[in-house]
Amino acid sequence: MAARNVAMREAIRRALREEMHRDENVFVMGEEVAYWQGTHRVTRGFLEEFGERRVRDTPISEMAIGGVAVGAAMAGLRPVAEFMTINFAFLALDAIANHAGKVRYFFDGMFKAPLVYRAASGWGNQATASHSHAPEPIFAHFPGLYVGCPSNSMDAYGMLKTAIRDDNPVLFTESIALYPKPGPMPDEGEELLIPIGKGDIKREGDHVTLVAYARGVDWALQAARQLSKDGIEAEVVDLRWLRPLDMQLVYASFKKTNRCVIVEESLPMYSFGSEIAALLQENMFDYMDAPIKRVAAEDVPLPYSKTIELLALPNAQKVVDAVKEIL
Amino acid sequence: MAARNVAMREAIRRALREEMHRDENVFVMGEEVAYWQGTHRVTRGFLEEFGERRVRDTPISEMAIGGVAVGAAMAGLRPVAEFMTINFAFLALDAIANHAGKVRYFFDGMFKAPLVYRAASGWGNQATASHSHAPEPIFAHFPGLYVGCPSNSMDAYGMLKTAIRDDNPVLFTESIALYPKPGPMPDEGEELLIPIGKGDIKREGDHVTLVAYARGVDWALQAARQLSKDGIEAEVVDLRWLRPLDMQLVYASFKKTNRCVIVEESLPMYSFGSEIAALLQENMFDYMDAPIKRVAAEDVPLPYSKTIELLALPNAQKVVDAVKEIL
Amino acid sequence: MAAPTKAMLLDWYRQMVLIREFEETCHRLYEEKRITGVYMHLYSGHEASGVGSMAALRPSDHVITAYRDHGIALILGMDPKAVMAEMMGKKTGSSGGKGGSMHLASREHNFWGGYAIVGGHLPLAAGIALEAKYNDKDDVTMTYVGDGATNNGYFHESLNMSAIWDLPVVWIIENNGYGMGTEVERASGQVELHRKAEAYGIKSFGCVDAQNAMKVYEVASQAVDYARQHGPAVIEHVTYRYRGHGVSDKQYDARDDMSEELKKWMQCREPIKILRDHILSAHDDVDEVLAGHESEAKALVKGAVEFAEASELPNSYQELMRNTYVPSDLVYKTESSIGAGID
Amino acid sequence: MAAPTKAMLLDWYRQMVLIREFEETCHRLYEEKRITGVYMHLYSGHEASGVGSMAALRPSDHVITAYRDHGIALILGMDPKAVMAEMMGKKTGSSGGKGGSMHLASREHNFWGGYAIVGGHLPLAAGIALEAKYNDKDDVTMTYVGDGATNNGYFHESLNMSAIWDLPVVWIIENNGYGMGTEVERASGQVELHRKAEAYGIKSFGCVDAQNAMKVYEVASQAVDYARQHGPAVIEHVTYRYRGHGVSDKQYDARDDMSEELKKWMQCREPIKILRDHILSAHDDVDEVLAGHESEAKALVKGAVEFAEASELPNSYQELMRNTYVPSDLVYKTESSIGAGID
Ligand SMILES: Cc1ncc(C[n+]2csc(CCOP(=O)(O)OP(=O)(O)O)c2C)c(N)n1
Ligand SMILES: Cc1ncc(C[n+]2csc(CCOP(=O)(O)OP(=O)(O)O)c2C)c(N)n1
Ligand SMILES: [Mg+2]
Ligand SMILES: [Mg+2]
Repeated sequence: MAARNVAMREAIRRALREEMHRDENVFVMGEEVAYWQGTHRVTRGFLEEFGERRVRDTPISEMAIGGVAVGAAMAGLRPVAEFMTINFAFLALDAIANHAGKVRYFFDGMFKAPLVYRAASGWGNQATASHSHAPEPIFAHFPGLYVGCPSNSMDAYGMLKTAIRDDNPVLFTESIALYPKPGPMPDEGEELLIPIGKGDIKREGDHVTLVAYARGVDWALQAARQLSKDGIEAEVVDLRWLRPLDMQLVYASFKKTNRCVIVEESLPMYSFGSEIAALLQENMFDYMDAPIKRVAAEDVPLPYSKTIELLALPNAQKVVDAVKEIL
Repeated sequence: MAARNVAMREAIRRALREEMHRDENVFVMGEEVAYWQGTHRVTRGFLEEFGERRVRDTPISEMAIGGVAVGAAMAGLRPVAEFMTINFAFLALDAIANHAGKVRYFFDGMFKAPLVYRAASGWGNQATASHSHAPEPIFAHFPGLYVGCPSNSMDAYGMLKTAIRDDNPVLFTESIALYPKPGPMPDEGEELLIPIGKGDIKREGDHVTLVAYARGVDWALQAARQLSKDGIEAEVVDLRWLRPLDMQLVYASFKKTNRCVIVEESLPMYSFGSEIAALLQENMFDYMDAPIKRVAAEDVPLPYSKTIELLALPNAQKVVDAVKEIL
Repeated sequence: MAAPTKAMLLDWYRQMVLIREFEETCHRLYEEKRITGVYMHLYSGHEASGVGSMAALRPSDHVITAYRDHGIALILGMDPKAVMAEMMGKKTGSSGGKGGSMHLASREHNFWGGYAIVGGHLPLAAGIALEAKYNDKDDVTMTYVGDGATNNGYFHESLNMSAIWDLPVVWIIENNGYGMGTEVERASGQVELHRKAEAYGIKSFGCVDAQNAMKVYEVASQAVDYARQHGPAVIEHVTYRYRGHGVSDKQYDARDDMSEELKKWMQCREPIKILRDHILSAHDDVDEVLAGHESEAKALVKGAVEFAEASELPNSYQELMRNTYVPSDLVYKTESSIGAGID
Repeated sequence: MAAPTKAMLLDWYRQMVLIREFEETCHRLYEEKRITGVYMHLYSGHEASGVGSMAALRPSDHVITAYRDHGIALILGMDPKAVMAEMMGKKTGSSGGKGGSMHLASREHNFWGGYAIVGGHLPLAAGIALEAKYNDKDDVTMTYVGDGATNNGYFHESLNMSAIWDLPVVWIIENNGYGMGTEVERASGQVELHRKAEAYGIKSFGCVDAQNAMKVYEVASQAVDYARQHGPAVIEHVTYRYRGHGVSDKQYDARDDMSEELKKWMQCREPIKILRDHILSAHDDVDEVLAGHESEAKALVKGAVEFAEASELPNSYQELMRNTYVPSDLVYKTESSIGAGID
């Protein structure tokens, strides 16, 4: 696979485009996805290429976006429904968790809902409290859904393609901060499908395991480079999917390192770090040489002012500090 | 305090009634709270006693119930807004987490939102998948809110009174299964205020700590009685509040027992058990003699059929089994 | 639209007596604790609303509703055995015992289900209609929604979406006067519910006496034609629930004012009697058929109860977990995977 | 309602030029990266909508809006210094730098804030009005809501709630033709937005040319009177946004059709010019006052920028965490408490 500098936003666009060409039933809906070319420019050019039938602007109606996708999917289409940002998906929690994730179960398998919800997630742009969430773990609480959260272009590409092809409903979040990040991609014509629920080792190391997803992976990798200068080699596990969780990968790494720091962009309580730490101590107790640490956002609604917003965010230094506490 | 057999539903009613008598600004709103006398009969008699002004039926409009309470509270009232069941509060996640919990922060303290959301929570009555949640941890993820979940009449009484008097927004969930459960109460005329964020030891023991809340406390206590027959004395910590968490109480108990099982009614992932286990291993590493175990519902939407619904639910036996695994 | 033929009318009668027998039996079984649970909402009193309106559909059209779904299921031709087994949570139930009273459905009959969250099925209806539109089919999605549900955000967003996308949905507001214990007047600023269509620029077919199957059929036929050709339509069905909100609701007979009201509806606007009287006045030689339908209904429901009671309950962990997810080769699982369901 | 006096008209002019100067300055500062962030939505073009309608209020009335809130704040009398400091996230900002452009508010002026979630402030408006009703005050809650927001569930549920509870709210739909990039016609089944009132049985005061402050004032006065005495009212304000959806939106000048449209609005329906022409034609001896307001606006905004830029940024952990919660004696905290905030 040829390395090219493709921004994650472009990688997602390519995955979507290819899947729309592959399968006539795949279509895109959401606020400003068509004429405005997508708030985050992911669907740029789609309206022109695929037309109004398959690239559908919606009103500011998140409950309906969530639920229309379910009905359309049950009836045979494969909607890719975009929430402009995941904050607005709070309004669709019922449609997502209680309908998309349950129509199959209600009727014991009579229907399926092969759909993807895409949503831009994360914070750091002075978007203020109501617009600054990375709540993937909240949605991943609910069985019936899968939740994918890529950390780079290649993964975003391969994961989204799989998500669209799979017959289960998938919530697919895209870190806003990662949209412009360049990364390698398969050549045009080459295809990549990354299985749902498969994590990935982003860096090998023997001294400590850093478990992360999405934007957290960047902080973990930065921290790993910094730690390496002090002779500490961190292994970075990118779980990629919050549901299902590829714990085998984490356990294997932990058996080697016996130490772990979990990195996430989300709020700290009842979150990603909570679950991973709980699983590790439960299943890897005999391998634990130190407490497992968590680096997450501060437990606060996010402010506007850049200075204090930065204080609230996780970063590589916080990861380094956490690692040093347990070495 | 005189012991009397008062059902938790009556205890909650008494707390609400007393607070409404104490403060003219306290009022009740929600679906069927007035003429129908409350779906769970908590507000029985209120319409007659307090009239339509202070006991307000609403349409089936959860977003508005969530948000009207915020505005009314900001303007000086003290709403107690009822969600008929917490499942319907999914529709109000934005109003609850993004508005009630943030209006103070947005404006750096200019406003406050002294309100209580009450919601019946839990499962076990063949209510089926969309009506079978105990998602308190999901709501407690968000800073700006407090979350209280009583396990018995006395606590429900004292906690709700505090929740109403406090100037912060509180989500107060009431386990449906506990509504009829009788328990002691303060005498009429005596008052009890249980501080927000204060847990309680429900049973003392030296061998293992059982951490629970709400309905989980009953399973923990039943398990403790069963274990006691085998000479195993479990300490039962009822956290009572999911935000803030009274971890001092848990740590103190754990220092003594060095073993812990966490019991909850909720789904297992990204949940209560995750957070408590993560905190324990992080802060009590040196005291851990065994992995911390979690007992929660199975990771599945809940079915209608009673037989399999029971398989999905936690129970005392599952707690006993978990304890025996780590002793 | 042609007037309903004799054969149609007789078949409506068959459907209506079957529903009534089924619902009253459910009520009795619940009282006897042979059906358990907390939620079961009966269609007694509503029969003409469903029967008359679905008579305007063709088999390829779609139907979706809320939790008051037994009648809809039976009208569409679902086997009373499978429906009754579902009430009892049996393996042989139409949803394998997973859904119960509120979640009946049948793929074969294009019945997309009963749903329990008020308003939650409305965007699903729009989505189902979107598939038809997307694939250039002219099938209509008939959607039932309660008066109380019209005050929910789902209603607003779904109807608006259907309007701007010209989706072939017939939105039937079943106005039975109450959302649980709340009268329409106390819940909705607009009490003429069909006029809510105005907020979406949707064509309204007004308000129909839905105790009269003939009237229901007439208006529904127009609305279905319209939806097939142009886009969404709204109809308000004025009806009444005979058994209160649900089986665990004891208020309907506890509250005197409601009892009086109920008596009036049963005496003056009983849908089965209205249909029967119409048949008798318009057609000859029907007594035997009518009687036949009545006894057939009894036999069918009796057989359904026997079948259901003789059926097995699901009781394995595998049965509990099954169908949380669609089994898929695209999902990677190991022993240590968490949150992946079981196949 | 009496016609606006000369003094009123001149004061409106003062308000409108101040807003315009403030907004265009914000735009420039953003381009120069002296204001940062992603969200800032300007009121340029909308001035007469806010000025004319709030002129119908008395000080004890309430105001609430969405994120397009700078103009509302200035009309209500908030200090441009504190508002500009908020844009820059400074400690001296009206929300201490926590809220930014989208979250202005002033308790002193009964301005309950700008809110960022579309429709999220609408039930808050109903709640504020409920307090007035509850305590037998006849204060009105003036609520601004965009055309795009009328398609959201919050709109539906909030307006209905205001109707059944007879809440004194004036719902002003500021129809500027777009919700971000979506024209009203592509987002709403009902394009005459005031007619949405029909779905709630709410009195509509129709559609107003909101580039004309005099017309706005006239209708708003009637609606405010009505709301004070009877309950909710709806008005549709037809207006236009000069600076696109928000500062990070470059489409408004990138899209030719929008540019043409914009030019037409600016040439033919410029609210400041319409007011100015009206004043000049109706009153004598005004040139000096008008010129004075213009130069005063410039000076005020310049002073505000200087003040804001000279102010300090919050930068401590304590400042970050403060006001997550109200400090309270009823909350039990120890060193080990988790999720309790800091006081
Ligand atoms: C979102 C939501 N809120 C509340 C409920 C509880 N609930 C179930 S049915 C119902 C009344 C619905 O009334 P209506 O829409 O008129 O339908 P009907 O029962 O009369 O057929 C309520 C409040 C629910 N299931 N979902
Ligand atoms: C619930 C929600 N969905 C989407 C958004 C993103 N968004 C912000 S403003 C806006 C357009 C709103 O348009 P309108 O109501 O007409 O107000 P205007 O900006 O024209 O004043 C959108 C879609 C949001 N903030 N909240
Ligand atoms: Mg009804
Ligand atoms: Mg607009």
